[in-house]
Amino acid sequence: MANIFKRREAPIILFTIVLFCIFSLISSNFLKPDNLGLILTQITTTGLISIGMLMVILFGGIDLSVGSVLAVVATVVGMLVNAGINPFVAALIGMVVGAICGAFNGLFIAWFNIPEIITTLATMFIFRGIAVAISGGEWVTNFPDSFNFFSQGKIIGIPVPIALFATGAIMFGYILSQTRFGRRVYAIGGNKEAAKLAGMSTRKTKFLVYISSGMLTSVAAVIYASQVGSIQASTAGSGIEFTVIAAVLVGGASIFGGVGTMLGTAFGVLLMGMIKNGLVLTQASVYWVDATTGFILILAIIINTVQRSRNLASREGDLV
Amino acid sequence: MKEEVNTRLKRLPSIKINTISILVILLAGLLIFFSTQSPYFLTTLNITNVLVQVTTIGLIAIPMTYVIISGAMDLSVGSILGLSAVTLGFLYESGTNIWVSVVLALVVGALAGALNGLLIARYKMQAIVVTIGTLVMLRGLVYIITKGKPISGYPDSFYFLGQGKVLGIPFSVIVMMALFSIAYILIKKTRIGRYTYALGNNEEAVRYSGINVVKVRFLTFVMSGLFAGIAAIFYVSRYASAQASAGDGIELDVITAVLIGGTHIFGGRGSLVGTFLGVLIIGTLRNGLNLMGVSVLFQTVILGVLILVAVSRQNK
Amino acid sequence: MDKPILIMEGITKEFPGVKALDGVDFELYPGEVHALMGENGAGKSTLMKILSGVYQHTAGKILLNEEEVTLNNPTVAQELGISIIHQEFNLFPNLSAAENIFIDRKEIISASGKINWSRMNAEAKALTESIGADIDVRREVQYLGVHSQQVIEIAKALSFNAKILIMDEPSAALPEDEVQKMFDVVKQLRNNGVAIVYVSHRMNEIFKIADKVTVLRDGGKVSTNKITETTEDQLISEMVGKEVGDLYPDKTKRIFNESVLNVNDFDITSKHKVSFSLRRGEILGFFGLVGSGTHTLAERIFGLKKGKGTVEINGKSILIKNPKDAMKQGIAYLPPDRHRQGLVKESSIRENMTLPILKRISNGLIIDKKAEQVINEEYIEKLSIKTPSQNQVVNLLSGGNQQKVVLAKWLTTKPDILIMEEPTRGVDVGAKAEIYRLINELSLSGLSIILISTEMPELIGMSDRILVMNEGNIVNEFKNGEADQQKLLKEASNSIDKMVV
Amino acid sequence: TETPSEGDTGGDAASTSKSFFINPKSIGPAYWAAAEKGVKQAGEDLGVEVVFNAPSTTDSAQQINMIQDMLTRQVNGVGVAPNDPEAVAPVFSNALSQDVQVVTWDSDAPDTDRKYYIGAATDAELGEQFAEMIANQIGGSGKVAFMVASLSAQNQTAKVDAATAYLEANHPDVEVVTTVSSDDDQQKAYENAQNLISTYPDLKGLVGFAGAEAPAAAQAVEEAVNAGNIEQGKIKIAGFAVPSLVKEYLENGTIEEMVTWDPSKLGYTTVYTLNLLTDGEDVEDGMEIPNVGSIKVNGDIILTGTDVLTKDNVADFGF
Ligand SMILES: Nc1ncnc2c1ncn2[C@@H]1O[C@H](COP(=O)(O)OP(=O)(O)OP(=O)(O)O)[C@@H](O)[C@H]1O
Ligand SMILES: Nc1ncnc2c1ncn2[C@@H]1O[C@H](COP(=O)(O)OP(=O)(O)OP(=O)(O)O)[C@@H](O)[C@H]1O
Ligand SMILES: [Mg+2]
Ligand SMILES: [Mg+2]
Repeated sequence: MANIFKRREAPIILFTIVLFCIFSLISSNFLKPDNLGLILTQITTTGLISIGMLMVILFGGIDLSVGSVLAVVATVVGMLVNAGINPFVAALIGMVVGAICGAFNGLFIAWFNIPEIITTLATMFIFRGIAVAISGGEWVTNFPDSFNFFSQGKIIGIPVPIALFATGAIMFGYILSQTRFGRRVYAIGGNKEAAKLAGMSTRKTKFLVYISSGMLTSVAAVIYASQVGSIQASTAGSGIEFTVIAAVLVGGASIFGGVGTMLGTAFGVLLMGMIKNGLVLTQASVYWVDATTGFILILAIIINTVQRSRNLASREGDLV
Repeated sequence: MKEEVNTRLKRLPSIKINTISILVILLAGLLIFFSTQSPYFLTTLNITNVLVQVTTIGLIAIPMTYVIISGAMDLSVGSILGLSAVTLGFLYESGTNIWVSVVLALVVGALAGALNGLLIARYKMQAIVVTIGTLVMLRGLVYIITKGKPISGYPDSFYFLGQGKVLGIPFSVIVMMALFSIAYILIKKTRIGRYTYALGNNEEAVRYSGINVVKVRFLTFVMSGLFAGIAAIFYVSRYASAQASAGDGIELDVITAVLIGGTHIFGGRGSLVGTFLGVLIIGTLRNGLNLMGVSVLFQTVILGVLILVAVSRQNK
Repeated sequence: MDKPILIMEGITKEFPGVKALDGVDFELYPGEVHALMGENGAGKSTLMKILSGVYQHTAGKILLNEEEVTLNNPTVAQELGISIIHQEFNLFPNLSAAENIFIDRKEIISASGKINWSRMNAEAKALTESIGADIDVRREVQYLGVHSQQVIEIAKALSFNAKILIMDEPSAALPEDEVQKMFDVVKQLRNNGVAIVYVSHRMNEIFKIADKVTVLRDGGKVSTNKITETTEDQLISEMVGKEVGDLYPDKTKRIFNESVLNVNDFDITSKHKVSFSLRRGEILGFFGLVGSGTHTLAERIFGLKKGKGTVEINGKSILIKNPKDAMKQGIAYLPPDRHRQGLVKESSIRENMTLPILKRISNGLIIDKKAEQVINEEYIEKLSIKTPSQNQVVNLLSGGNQQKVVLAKWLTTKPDILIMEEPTRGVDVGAKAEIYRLINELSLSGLSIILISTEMPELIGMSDRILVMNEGNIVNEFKNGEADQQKLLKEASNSIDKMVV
Repeated sequence: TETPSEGDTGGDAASTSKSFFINPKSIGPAYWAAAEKGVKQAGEDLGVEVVFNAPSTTDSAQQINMIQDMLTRQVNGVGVAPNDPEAVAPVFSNALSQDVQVVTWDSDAPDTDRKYYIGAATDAELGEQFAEMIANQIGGSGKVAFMVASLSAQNQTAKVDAATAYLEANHPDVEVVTTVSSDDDQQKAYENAQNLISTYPDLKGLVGFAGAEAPAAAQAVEEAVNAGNIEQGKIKIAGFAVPSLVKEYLENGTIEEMVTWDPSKLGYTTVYTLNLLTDGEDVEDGMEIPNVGSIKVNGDIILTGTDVLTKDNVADFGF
């Protein structure tokens, strides 16, 4: 039991629970099953993207281009289904497009050694331009009903978006914590030079991570398109990178790489979604929403930091 | 435990020359290209325009260069700009003397920076995370103050700051140049500069040299807040209005300029000359493409490609 | 036993602008411990990095079991049975000790592709215990102390069951008692037919463990000898290329009167308090194993660690809250790890040397470049730092010269009291002798020195008095000439032994 | 589709014919893309060069920089949809001093030197129209929520203020529970609608004040109905809509009626007006503009009129 509190995720989990209780006390509607389902549905897009972002951040990198990748994929998929292509085929094509975007990032980052933040800052601009060019500046909308499956359908009783996010989180949680590939991600993020000396190919691993990230973002894009029902390439997903990065970091990951878990990230995402939902539900004044959100974020960061210093304090050789 | 690759460092001197010269060549290339494209480009009027337009980004890029060289990051500058701007408007509207309002707006900017500094320097929190938090929170505060309504109507004397000229040169440009020069001297010739570079290279070694690293880092963030406040004053004066969305998203422009200027994203290396050139390049590019009537959508793609081309050369 | 397992022939390695190795021949036989010695920058690590696939040589060839091999990356070398403990730590701070030992290894992956954690942890535990260390292998390495980290490096190298084991200064971060345990393991491996290359600057170790010794100088091979057929003096002169006199100064007949620093019931942690006094011009040695509190004491006096309690300096009671307070009292502190704590490695010598005194050499705001250059010239000469210019980036200097820069940095503050911790860690004999000479000169000119070291010959040779710390207490004091290695070790470790039992 | 890029006609065009700079609030959103069509059409019809450009975000400072740049290029007229109506005043007077004609469109800046404002209706009229429409649909009493694209855009706040005042005066039993903003982000608009439905179990109406709000609201309502959380028809939707975006919701009954106008008509009228002004002519009340129809001129305000969108006429709109 004592071990739970030592875990890196402990503060964020506790914090989420406390906030959950506060919202429940303020608003009776918050605890309703419908609303809890709503929160889960609403976090699926950021959730899926944050899985990829977690891996990127574990490397010590950052991906600013996710919002633009989302726009490209959502536009492509939307146009394909409107052209009469089967939604599932369209979604698969979308994943290929996402993977290509990821590969493009990966190429510049892993092979040309351009720092992540610079590459993805550039591709954020470039992909957005491509998305708008593809759409011709028009709304992509009026999707066939069959496309609603990705937002309103159910798999064994679970709404599709939630099922997809849960599958992604569990799968990548497993990969990250239990497989050689996953541990390579941590190792490279922890000490790149040592990883090279241990004979790991940092390039290949990075490249794969960016491709995975692109594909996860494209799954999010399909859900996004289906949920929102209309896509405006110039704005779809813009700014989502901040929410996602905040979720991953609030979830205990370190921007310097090597530190962070899927569980923590999932709670980070949940926390962000809960704040957004809860602040509307508690009927806080609209002008106070952003300020409160920022304040809660900072609180979460402070709590994470306290945990970290507690861990460091128990470092071996206190007396050296 | 994170040892950097040794071989890269050997080339430090040549990198320095390359960065600046590449930027100069790039800027010259842009100037030549645009002047062939538009007869209005190389006019005094237009050049003045470009300089005035970059003052906001330029002013904020000065401390941002320090912050990034010292190994940190400040994403909250846009929100601080917004906060200072509406503070100025709010105070003046509620009867405070305009110059007192200006000073108080600067104080608010510096205080916001101090909040970042406190959390990051004193309590060792990750700069990116903290400043994402303050970015959201301070912007929220702006909306609480203004309830979304722009605040306008300032005395004429105040408009001199953002719209007036001295000897034909816009006053805001003179101030930006002066602050760039001062900052250049500070970083090249004073302790603060040495500490800033050293902090970005090896914070631990600086601490073991008996230097108060908390104070130095704190100072860079206060500076960042203060300069966002200065930018806010010129912003309000130039646009005659303090709007709640003022400065929204400006951090990306500023960081882009600093990175194009050759400052290393992980700290330890960079220069104000580079930043200044980076700011000019972005401003020139925007202006030239506008004159050519190129849609912003393609402008951003061009900017993206430029970042890849210009910055990748330097960070190899 | 007759055939060499490894032959390196005419190995040359050029870095841009540096010829690090020039036609080096090297042979290694199964079942031998072959020591590799040489000054800092002689090329030892480079040769070993070539052997382990980290670098590729520019000329020459490598034969393993009489077959020519191409070692173009670390994995290839590992698969051929070559394993290395690098001089610099190569650990993943964010991963557990066990994961560090078995990182990226097929052996611990089960058929399903999942990592077999229980097997990995058990094997890691067994390996670390075989070196006599007691480590929680599930703990993240960043929360472990330096010596545990060294143990992990050794365990990692051992885990390969290699035929050739390269140990590049493995003892640098280990206290004497653990070095002893490591030697037991090395001997056992040798008896099992493993060929071991052992790189070290510690003469006593070489004579204790090595069968053969090869000396490198300036990237070339000087000699290979059986250990029984050479002497310490011969090795030193081969390494340096000239005769080196006595390493340690004459310590007899030194008298001290006034005490400069009085420490009375000063807390190094809230639980531990110490008392001692340091006199003007004295070199006061501190010996203690890891965990004894010597490092904490140093950081506490210098104000890097927080705590309560005052010290008396020149009879005045002083509260030191931060390094600035300490520096105001004329205290300077040479930290043990020059890479992490000592140097801003991407900056020049000039910028490093004046870092603590920038305020003093500034005219108002602006740094007085002239004054800075003069100070640099003075100390580069005084400490004979080998560098083309004071603008040289520190990172490109050899270890010994880097250490001298850190020392110079503190001397520029013109201290009254200098706390030195591991002043010669990883420094070659030549540079060591110079640093000892400097320390002695400084003490003669009235500087009072606290010398904290885990290298006993150094402490015994240099100190006027030695205090032994154990478990946060000062347990004994040895006057000049009273101490020897056995006594020190016994005092430093006996209560620990008792507690373990 | 035609690219918005204008290419390199800059130099000679200025000497041979007139050129106008038409400046929406931002580039990208489909509302402005629709407006661009009208602008381009007018350019062709009238034989003038038009540049249609704006920053990629609704940023007032960048918008003013761009206007300044185009003044350097010596265009003959500018039509601006200002992001901040106060902040454009200096640049407008600057333009006038260079004999450049200035009008605003879509969003007004009444306290500046602009010659005309071209809109579908005034913000006050629109706000009142929205208010009347929702009050009507919910039977004159009950809780409604407002959905806006921005909390700081003047054309949004003006409509909200007018709607609120109108409801207070004419339908005191209608309670406006809150105003939420999407920041022009469709997903946020959609989540806002979901959260509103969840927060106010007795909510009866949602009013969308910008293009992205109504479809998002309809999508959320439809989902809630399908999931059995609310009854069909319990929550009404009113406000502004782009016909093609709400077509399916009108057809399946989630939305009954909406207010709409064609942004391309605004764009066309803007160019048309600038062309008249630079020729030294002026607009007149009731004037027929090709492709637009007759306009109403009231002082310095030109109105092209609005339409009420129902399931019967939604197919007739070409945007
Ligand atoms: N203390 C330092 N540590 C590491 N790098 C430094 C330090 N000081 C300067 N530099 C490096 O020097 C470069 C020079 O910066 P700057 O642009 O100010 O020089 P400059 O203007 O080209 O020089 P000068 O005025 O002498 O021509 C930077 O890119 C930075 O990497
Ligand atoms: N990556 C590199 N790039 C350039 N020069 C290098 C590099 N690595 C080593 N050198 C140079 O090669 C020479 C040999 O260095 P090496 O590290 O092999 O010495 P060493 O004998 O191991 O010294 P020490 O006792 O300090 O460990 C030195 O002059 C060093 O500066
Ligand atoms: Mg070495
Ligand atoms: Mg070395």
